[in-house]
Amino acid sequence: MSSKATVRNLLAAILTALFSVTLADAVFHISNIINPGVSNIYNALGTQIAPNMVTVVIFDFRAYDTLGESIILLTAGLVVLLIFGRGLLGDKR
Amino acid sequence: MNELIPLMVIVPLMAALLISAFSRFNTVTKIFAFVVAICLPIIPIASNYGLHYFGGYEPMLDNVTNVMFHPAITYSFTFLQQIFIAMVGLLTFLVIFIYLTKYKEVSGPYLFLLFLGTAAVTAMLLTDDIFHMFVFFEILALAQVGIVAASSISYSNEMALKYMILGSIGSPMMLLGIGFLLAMTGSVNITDIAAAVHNGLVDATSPVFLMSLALIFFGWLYASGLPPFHTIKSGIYSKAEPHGAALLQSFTVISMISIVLVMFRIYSTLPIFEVLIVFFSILAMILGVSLALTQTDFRRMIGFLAVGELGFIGLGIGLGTQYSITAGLFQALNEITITALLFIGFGAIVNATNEVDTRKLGGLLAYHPKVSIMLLIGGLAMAGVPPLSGFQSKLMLVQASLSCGYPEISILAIVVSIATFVVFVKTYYSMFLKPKPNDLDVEHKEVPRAMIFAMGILLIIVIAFGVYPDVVTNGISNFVGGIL
Amino acid sequence: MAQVQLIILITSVALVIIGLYSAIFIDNIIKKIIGISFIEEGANLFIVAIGYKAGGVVPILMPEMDTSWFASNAAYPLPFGLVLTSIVIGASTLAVMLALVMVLYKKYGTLSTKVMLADTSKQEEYNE
Amino acid sequence: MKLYDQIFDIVKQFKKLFSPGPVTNADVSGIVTAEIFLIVSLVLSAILLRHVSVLLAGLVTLILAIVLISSIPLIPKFKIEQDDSLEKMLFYAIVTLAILGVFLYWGGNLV
Repeated sequence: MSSKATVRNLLAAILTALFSVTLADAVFHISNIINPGVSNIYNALGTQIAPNMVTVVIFDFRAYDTLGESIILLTAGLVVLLIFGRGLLGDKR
Repeated sequence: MNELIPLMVIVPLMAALLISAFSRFNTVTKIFAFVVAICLPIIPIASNYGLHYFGGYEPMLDNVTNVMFHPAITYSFTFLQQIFIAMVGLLTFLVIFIYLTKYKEVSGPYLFLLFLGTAAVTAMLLTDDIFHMFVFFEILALAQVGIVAASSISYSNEMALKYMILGSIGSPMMLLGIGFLLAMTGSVNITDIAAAVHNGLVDATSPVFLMSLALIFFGWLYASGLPPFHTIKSGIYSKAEPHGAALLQSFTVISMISIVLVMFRIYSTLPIFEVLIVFFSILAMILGVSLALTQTDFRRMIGFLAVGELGFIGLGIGLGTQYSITAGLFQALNEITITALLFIGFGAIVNATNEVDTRKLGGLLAYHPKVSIMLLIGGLAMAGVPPLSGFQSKLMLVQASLSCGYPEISILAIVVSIATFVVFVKTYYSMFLKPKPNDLDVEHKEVPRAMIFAMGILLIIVIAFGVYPDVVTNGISNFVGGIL
Repeated sequence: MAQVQLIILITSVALVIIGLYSAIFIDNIIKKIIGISFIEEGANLFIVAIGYKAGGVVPILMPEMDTSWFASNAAYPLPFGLVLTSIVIGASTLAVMLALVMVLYKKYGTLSTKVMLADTSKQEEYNE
Repeated sequence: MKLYDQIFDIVKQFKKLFSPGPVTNADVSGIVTAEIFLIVSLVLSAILLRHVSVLLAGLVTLILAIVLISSIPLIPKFKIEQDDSLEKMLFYAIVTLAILGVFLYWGGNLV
């Protein structure tokens, strides 16, 4: 059984190494083709709303994402409490 | 009334927050949850089709590059979204109804998670923004973990942790893929990205673009529980309460189709994309059904069957014609109802016998004839027997693959349907028809009325879709024509 | 000055890869989870690096700046906004995972993944 | 007779892998069905290769059929590989990720 595990680990290591080379190459190429896109609009338009562009993005253009972000914090808190035993469902099976 | 579009997400979110805050007041919480749950399927039906721009920011023209951009999050609401949101809303209503009648003391966090999951899948279906989809996908993952961890079934915490660890590899990869797309197009709006790809602003054959496909595809595999994640998905279903599992599988199906439609809009120019989807779908069908045949725990068995059925949806989308995508999406709708019916029905059996091992069950036909007949019809629908809804969608899939020139896929789909039927008949036999083992004590209590009611409603939908499939397929076909 | 961006990008990939390796090969569950949070942070760092603009300024409009000069010289704000959201997501998942580990550590008394998260399908007792 | 012995072997091997308890008739028929289903569906999906090259498809189908039938207790092996332990799940996830990434990045344009 242990030899099987060794083969498994070796295969996983080799494949991860190949993947890391691939990912590094992709990221190396991506540094040449970055496109600002919609950020230009934010920089041109956002100054009329608030001085800090990141704030403008978070709380105005993408405020709904931020709602999701705060909900996810709340969910995490509730799930942690749930795991520690508050509000579990009754029947033990 | 386009103001109703964001309400589809906001109503369950707010309900979740209020319930978790005021869960001490038992009766009030119950009534409130019931009322909100009734509203969930009604809102999408009452709403009009259209787009909703958050903050009122309409698409703008970049003066420098002359490209249209959507600066804010956009929701688009069409027939496809309407039918799926109404279906998941109805399912949430039924599940919450079952839950409220089963337990005297409501658990605030659990109701919170049920509503939150519904809100998350609704947002995933509606949104036209890939990062927004990722945010709600993470909320959905946490809600699923919570639903599993809440269910005091032995080893449920272990399964939840495994799901989280695998998810924490899957979803950052998806985020990385979204980052690649963001770097190349400068936008996270799907319409903008698709326009950039189709107008040639992004080189669709560049390896970097293909890498983003690989990363998002891996995230999709995790989201939909296709191989290699089929074991964990079926495990998750088996460790949740049966009515919770009925909702969990609908979340899986909806996150699968919403992400795959996004990928389809962006990557459909690449021939490799469709090959990949068909490959993983066939793998899911083979592995899911062959593992379902070897299970003795019937919750696990339906879990694997649900994974196998996901393969049909993937096949429909992978074939890539208008007819086949319509068939795949119709199959998704049918799978939500049928699998929910099976989970709720088997949940009734768990409720009556406290037993999940098929070897220790038997002779239940005499005790619960109503449940057994409804389950039989559900199983026949899943295997694709006319005139039920599963038959219509599978027939469409077989025809679609024949007309695409892949008769092997048609034969494979039929073989998988037959094997699905074998799985179901085997389980049905050992639960209902086999003589009752002596040591099995069936509690002489009625199956909860709420469960019978829920199964009846789902059964009506299954039969209605089977007899009149055109009601749904015409609308879906129009939607598909729009994205092709 | 494009080297700065390249270095950050490569660092982010390195973080992802280190995280992947430790998530697969390390048996201790806490270390595994640290590796997993490395993956998340790597993805976040990658998105931050996209917002880099050579010679750009922080996207905050100071009183002395002209708005048209600002529009052409500020760094790209969209990736920064996205990253703030995804950092919170990563923190939430981390919290839930660690809570699960706490409960399971009380149950098993060990942090080894092989013991804690082994195959459970055969251990469910079959009471005759 | 050899095939019969092999099929009988499935049942014997399966009993060891089963969750504790008796193996009923329905389970045995399920296992045998699974075995046949696995072989048939894998061979069928190998035929799909004919869209790449007919010769390759014929060759792969033949070899696959022979290999699968000669090593017939397949389901026990399949089941061991896909159990619930995190190690195996992670291994398969990583293998899929790596193969997807490497294949698409270096060879995605060839298809």
